[in-house]
Amino acid sequence: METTMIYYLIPTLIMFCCGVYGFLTRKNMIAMLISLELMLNAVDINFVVFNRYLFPGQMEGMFFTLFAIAIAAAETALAIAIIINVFRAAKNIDVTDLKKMKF
Amino acid sequence: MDYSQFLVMKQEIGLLAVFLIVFLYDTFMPKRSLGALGTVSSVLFALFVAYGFCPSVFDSPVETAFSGMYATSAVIANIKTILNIGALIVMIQAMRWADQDLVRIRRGEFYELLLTTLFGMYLMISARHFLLFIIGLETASLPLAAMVAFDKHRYESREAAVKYVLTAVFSSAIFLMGLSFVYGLTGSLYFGKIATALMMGDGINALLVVALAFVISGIGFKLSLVPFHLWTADVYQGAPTPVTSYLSVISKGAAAFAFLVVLWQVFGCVYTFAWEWMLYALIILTITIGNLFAIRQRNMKRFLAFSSISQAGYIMLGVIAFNGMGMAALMYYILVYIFSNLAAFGVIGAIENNSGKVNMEDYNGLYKTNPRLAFTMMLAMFSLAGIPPFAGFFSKFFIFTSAINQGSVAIYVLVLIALINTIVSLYYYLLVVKAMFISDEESTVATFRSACSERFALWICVGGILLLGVVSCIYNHLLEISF
Amino acid sequence: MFSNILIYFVVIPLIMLGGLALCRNIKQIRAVAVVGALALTALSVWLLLDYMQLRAAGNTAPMLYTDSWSWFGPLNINLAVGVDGISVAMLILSSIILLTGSFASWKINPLPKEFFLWLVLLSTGVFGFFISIDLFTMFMFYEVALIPMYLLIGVWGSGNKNYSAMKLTLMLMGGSAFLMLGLIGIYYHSAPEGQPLTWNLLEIVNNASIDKGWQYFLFPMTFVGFGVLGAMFPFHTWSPDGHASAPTAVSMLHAGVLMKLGGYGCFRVAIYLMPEAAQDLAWIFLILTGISVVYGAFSACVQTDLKYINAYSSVSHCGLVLFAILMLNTTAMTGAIMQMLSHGLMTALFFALIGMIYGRTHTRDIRLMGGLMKIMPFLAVCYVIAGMASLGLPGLSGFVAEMTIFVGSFEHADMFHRVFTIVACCSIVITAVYILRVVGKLLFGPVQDEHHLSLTDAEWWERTSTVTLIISVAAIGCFPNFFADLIKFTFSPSIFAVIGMN
Amino acid sequence: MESVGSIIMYWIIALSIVVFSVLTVTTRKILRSATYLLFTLFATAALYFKLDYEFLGAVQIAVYAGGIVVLFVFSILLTSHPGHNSERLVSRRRVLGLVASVATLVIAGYALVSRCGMLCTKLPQMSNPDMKTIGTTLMGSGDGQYLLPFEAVSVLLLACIIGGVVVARKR
Amino acid sequence: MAIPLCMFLILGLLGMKMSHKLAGILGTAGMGVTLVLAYFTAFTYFFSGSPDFVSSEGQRLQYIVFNVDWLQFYDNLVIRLGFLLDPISALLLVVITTISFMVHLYSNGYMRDHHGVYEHGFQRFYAFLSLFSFSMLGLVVATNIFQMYIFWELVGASSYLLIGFYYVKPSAVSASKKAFIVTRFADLGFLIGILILSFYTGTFNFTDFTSAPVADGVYGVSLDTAQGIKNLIAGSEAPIFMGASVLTWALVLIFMGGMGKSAMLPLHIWLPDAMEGPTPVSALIHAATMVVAGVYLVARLFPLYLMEHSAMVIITVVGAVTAFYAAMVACTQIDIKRVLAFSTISQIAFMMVSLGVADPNFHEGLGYMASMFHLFTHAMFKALLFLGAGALIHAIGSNDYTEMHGLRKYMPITHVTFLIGCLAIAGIIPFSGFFSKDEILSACFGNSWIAYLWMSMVAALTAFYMFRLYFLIFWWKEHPVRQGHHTPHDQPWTMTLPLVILAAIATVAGLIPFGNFVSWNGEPYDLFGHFDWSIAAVSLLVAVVAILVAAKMYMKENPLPAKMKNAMPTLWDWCHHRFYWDELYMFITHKIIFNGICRPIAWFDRHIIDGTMDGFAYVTNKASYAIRGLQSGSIQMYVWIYLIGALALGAITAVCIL
Repeated sequence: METTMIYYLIPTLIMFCCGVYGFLTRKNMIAMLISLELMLNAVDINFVVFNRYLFPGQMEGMFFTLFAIAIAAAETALAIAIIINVFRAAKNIDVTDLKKMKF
Repeated sequence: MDYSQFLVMKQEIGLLAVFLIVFLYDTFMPKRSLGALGTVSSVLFALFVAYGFCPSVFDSPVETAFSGMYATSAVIANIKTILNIGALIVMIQAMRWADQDLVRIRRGEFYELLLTTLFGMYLMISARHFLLFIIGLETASLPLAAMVAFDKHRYESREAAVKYVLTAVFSSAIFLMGLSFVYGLTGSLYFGKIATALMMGDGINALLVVALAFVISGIGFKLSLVPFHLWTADVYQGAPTPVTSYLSVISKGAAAFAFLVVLWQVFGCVYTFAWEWMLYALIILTITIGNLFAIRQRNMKRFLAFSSISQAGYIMLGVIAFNGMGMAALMYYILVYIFSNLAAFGVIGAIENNSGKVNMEDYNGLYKTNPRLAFTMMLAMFSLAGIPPFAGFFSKFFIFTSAINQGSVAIYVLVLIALINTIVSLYYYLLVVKAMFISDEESTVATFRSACSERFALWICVGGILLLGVVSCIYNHLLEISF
Repeated sequence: MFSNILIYFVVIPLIMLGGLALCRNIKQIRAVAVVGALALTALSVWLLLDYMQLRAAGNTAPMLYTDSWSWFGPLNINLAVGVDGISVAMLILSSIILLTGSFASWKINPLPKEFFLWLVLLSTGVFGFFISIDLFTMFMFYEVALIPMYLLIGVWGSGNKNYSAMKLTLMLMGGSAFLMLGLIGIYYHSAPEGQPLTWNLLEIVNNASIDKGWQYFLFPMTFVGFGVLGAMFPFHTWSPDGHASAPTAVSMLHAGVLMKLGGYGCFRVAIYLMPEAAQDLAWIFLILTGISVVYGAFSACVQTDLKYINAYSSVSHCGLVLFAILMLNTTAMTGAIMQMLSHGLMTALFFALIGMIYGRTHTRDIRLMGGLMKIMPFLAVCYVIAGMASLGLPGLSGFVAEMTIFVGSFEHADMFHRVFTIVACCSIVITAVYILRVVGKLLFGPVQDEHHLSLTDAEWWERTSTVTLIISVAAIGCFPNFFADLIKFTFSPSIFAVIGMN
Repeated sequence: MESVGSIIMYWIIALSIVVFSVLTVTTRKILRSATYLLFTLFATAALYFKLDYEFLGAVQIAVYAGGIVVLFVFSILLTSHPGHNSERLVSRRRVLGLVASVATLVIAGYALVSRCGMLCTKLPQMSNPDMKTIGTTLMGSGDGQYLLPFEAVSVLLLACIIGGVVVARKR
Repeated sequence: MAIPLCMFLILGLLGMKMSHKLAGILGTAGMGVTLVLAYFTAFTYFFSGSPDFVSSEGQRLQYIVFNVDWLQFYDNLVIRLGFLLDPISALLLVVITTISFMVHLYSNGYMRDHHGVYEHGFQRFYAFLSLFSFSMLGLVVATNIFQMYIFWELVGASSYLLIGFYYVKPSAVSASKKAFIVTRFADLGFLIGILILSFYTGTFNFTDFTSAPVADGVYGVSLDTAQGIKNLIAGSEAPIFMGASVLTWALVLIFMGGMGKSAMLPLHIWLPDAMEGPTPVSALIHAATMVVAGVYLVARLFPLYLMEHSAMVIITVVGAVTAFYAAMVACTQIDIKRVLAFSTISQIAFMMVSLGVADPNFHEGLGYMASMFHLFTHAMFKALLFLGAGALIHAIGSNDYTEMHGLRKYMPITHVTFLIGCLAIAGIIPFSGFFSKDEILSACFGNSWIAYLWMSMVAALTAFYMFRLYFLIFWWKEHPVRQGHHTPHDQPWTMTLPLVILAAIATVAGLIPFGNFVSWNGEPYDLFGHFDWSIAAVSLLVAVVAILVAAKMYMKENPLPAKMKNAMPTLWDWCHHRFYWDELYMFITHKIIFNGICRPIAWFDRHIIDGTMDGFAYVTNKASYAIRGLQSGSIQMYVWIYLIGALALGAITAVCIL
């Protein structure tokens, strides 16, 4: 058996979809963030896989992933800060409570 | 290593310099001198804006740096200057708000974050490489989440921040997914190389279309195109008014231009195959749904949020035009939109700061108590609705003209739909005018004198609304430098 | 730029705006308004005389006093001005109505300053529209003229003013949405391939490069766009409500001048630029306008509000204008323009009188009034004269215009045109019915309301206003050939040669 | 033809990625969810190693697993009360989530599959990028070098720090 | 002619400031001057023998005094205002100015109460009278049909103003309205007729119209100025519309205008109501001048009508039916002015019939001449009757003859003049009516015996109802002097003088050799040479019998009339209610036009058209409300929509493109 590219892409895609699913279904905001991490991670893998399989002569995908990891870290940090801010006021981080503004 | 390449990035460096000075001033100056922080940063920034009119920047030649990762030209320099002007007005308008007791402690950060997000927008505009573009995009949006959360004592601010940050991160995930497909298809992240690869490649395919849809959705999120707009209203309503105005004009303007650059430079060769039709759908949806929602709004900020959504649809007409006129019209539209919308937000902010009222009912009879504010608001509304002789008319007319220049029958239909939508938009803009001028009820907002800074900012806006259209050289200049 | 006389039609209102902004009390405001309006009237009369002189001297250019200053150069947008007989006539009409309107709103309350500001802004748009020959500036002025209506009706109106003002504004703006598309479309087909595009009417006519397919698309756009303002069926419903709610001077200006913008535009843009489509598609619009002529008249018969009656009568009369324009021949078109003049003046007179009566009795319901002839003879006599003008009494303007239209329309020998002409003719009977109904109920008969007995007759400013209008109406009615010649030149040789008709 | 070891290695990685991802989003305990995320990230790092990107794998472990997950755990501990950490999912929401994710899977999957020629690429030969190359690429200003993003991302991080501080601090 | 206009303007504008007396004198004096001028003009025209007026063969020509362009439609289609002199216009000039002057004079007395106090609006009254005279003169001297139309309208309007003179009285207001609208409706036909005619001929000028058929030579007369109009009108390529030639349509439509003005059935209903106006007005407008405009119109275009036999038949039939109808109705009315009004209708119908039966081959167009002659005599005696009636009304204060009776002793002058009027209209030799009516009957006889019998019957009826009226007013029983009511007496000289003058004219006018002046083609016509004594004798006999019957019934108070009434209740009822024409019209206007058309249209406009426009707004609002669920406030829904949106965007585009 040859592990062609598709073998890597399918699990990645599943991972991405799991992230989507989690993001859409979890009530806990941190859980939603965790799901987001899954999605970002899946994207990273995609880049790496494409780079490795299709364009082995360069490192754009790899470096993109590198920076994406940094960006993901920054995003997470900021999001957690905001969530904690909410938690302080409401003692609760249930996302379903945050729907006062609508229509 | 050739670090002299950084010198090409005059504006970015200037902006960072301002940022650093403000940062250092905020951090190290004694507490009692911090009262002048707003003034200091505004003055500094004003100087920086003025720098944008230096010939070397204003007529900046086409230059690239870092092997084409970064580009600048007269157009880019000018759009940055346009954004600067808007940011300056926002800064001036924000002074009063930033001096409030509950915000004062964080006002330094407000200015710092504002400047860094502006830096992010610069990167978005100048980037010719998707990595840089992503970094710019994130720099432009993540700190904004913190700014949205600035009014910690207000529940709405918190809710808005959560909504903003979560959707922003989600959208960037989608965007990145799209990018990864693009990378897989073309093997590069340089705009130029992608374009070449697409041209060389076997044309259009499903993967490219899906990738394109993801990319458009990512930037469409910033532009709040329907259906990627749902965060907009809640965030605008919840955020502090200066942040809302910043979000609605500067952030949107930058995103619009970046969108144009990405679509034209990267995906230009698949215009008719792919994104033309996507944009048709998006524009119609954006304008229509934005308008439909705006009709019912009672909260002024939320109302302007939906209005700005539909305005984004009009801005997109410049993108779909896919010609130099479109670019000029888009820039001009952004410029006019900055002045009009900031005038509206300036009035809202002034009233909110004074009486805490943001609902349309509170504007009833405003003309009797605060005629000047009401008048300014009316000008803003007329300009947004595209009524001559105010600037909004010209910008709308030009953007329609540029779109029709594209020439297909479909574009006529699109423009007709957009035009019919202007009637709906006129309706709700007139609702505000009606509340202020016609409504017989006693005003709940007492007569007051707004702060110097607010008045100054409003005067600038009014001047812009009145003059930008009639003084033709501005548009002519923009058209000249557009390609 | 300031050597051209036409530019002063815009400059004077702008100066008035500035002056009004500085005014401190009602007297100054009146002074500024009246002096400005007088200046405009004088200017337009002078223009008329000069124009006649130039024509008499054998100047046969389609437009006189043409001038063009580059504005948005890269888009070929210029500030181009020029007039022909029609525009001159319209300018005179506008200035007279502005003048009389100023008099009629002598005692406007509240916020007189704002009222006059908006009024003058409106007239700026009107004057600008009539002097422009550049489609862009034309359209700009057109919209400038529309939007002050909203506030004028909304703030100073009466009755269901919010609704009416909104409806009026939205419907008119709806029309201008179509119009804008049409104009931009014309622009992109204004010159043959390879030559620079232009917004200039005259150049577009000379280029004649809009091909037929595009004309079929653009003609309805522009015609409907302007037609909405011309109260074309079925887009007329803003008119009754709008007029009923508007304050006196606004009704006057709106019915007297603004609705003329529609007819003028229909001719100047839709037909002038796209004659072939006009010829082929005229039948559609003939049906619509023919309907509006009769339909408006019938509707007017059963209204009880004075302003509604007049509004529907305006629908009918303005329908006749468009109807005649669509007949596409010299006589009918001349008649159309004369009808515009005539309708403008007499409708303004009507609305002025209604405003004055309403100001006294505080009702516009004809069932609640009666015998006003005894109470306020001056106003009543003026009303009768206006009514007579409206129902086409010879010697007053209505007759001349209608007859010219009918004779012109009858030139078409086919069944379709004939039938519609006769249908339109029927409107003169119906007009008589509703006018006499009003006159009978309102002015004659016994006094209905005892309180009315204590009311006074017209004040001097009201007399000035009405007498000016009556004199103008009678002038057209008695010396029609003067006006017909003024107008006819536009239609006679050049246009029809260019657009290949007759 | 790859070695059997490498294939087995692949299957272990792939299965753990899939399984742990699913577990991450389906488990009802939030702390467990974080733990499964950690495993997923480890598996990802392993995948990087397998694809010869050792540096990237190391960064993945250090930053993601070491930094972010710890951040998650802290914040979970900060925000959740004992015994209150399980949540019941509403079925409607679950359906919506499933629809969205399956739709994503189908559409993105179809898009990928439509390029099957590309997908069946075999693993080409590549020399591991050494640290020097990575260093120059990161700090160079030439084609395919990343000095500018590197500088830019520093601004981003600074801004995020400022933002985070502003939001998170008590006053 | 300009004088009345000036008077109108002066009186209208300055009247308020002027004393009543001055206004009256000014108006009368102005009219007097006009009268003199008109007489001079007519005299010159008829007797000077200048070649402008009379051709070498003694034929009277049409002479255009002046003609200015008023409004130009096309190069050759021009409305001109001018002054056309020919026999009939000269005749009408005389008639109008005479009557008008009499009425002006008379009104000086009439428009005051018994104490000499002027009525409210006295100046206005004179202003309107002057306006009317001006318009009427303009009408008769019109050089082209459009000028005629213009003044036609003006006449209508001034008639409207005069009928509605007592504007406080609702009945007067509605009568004036009715008059205007009915005639307006007729004018619509007139206008369309003009349009048709002018379109096919390319001209408005009467001279062009009238010379064309003559040029044809059919009737043995030819003019040099043969024009191509003929071909356009009735040439072989003459267009046909709905089975009739265009010319027929045009002429019938124009005749419709005449029907309206001359109150022919079925457009007659306004005339009886028009009696709401002051009596001098009725005399001037609704008896002598305006109502004959229709006859005048037909006479003007007579050569054209000659060419269309069917149009002539229509005229005859309409005239005959109207004459009979009006005579029947007149027998049963109790309001003296209404009786006179119906008698007017009947007499005008006589003229119409006369025109309709005129045939150049019989007595060289006797009917035409007879019609004009009758027009002239009728104007005189009918004005006399009206003015007399006015004097009675002024004296009694009521229109109703049941309040009069037996006045012969109190008002001798009025009595005698009224009697002369009655004799004239009844056609008793030697009063003027005898001659003119006899001519008409002769003409009818020449056409067909049915017409002759029919018209003779009408003539008998005429005599009957006139004398019924006369006896009821002046005889029947003694005048009941009621309490607080002063004795009726003759009126001041301003009122009696016109009566006397008119009576004199009515007596002798029949002896004028009328044919010398007026004939259809301008050639002198020997009236007495064609006088048919047998017919005259028959008609005289008929009239005398009718008078005797009337005398029998009404001379003394007796139950005969009541018996008659009871004998034929239905007929009487129908006659009394004017055959329910008014009710029919009320039904049509109110039920059908107002309730059946106007209201539905107004409703349609408000609810359907406007409703559609409002509906757009409503739908927009509803849509806005309906989609608000999108903005549910939940982040996850937002994101879900976002994702689905992005996917759909990609998927749909992919599906569409690939």
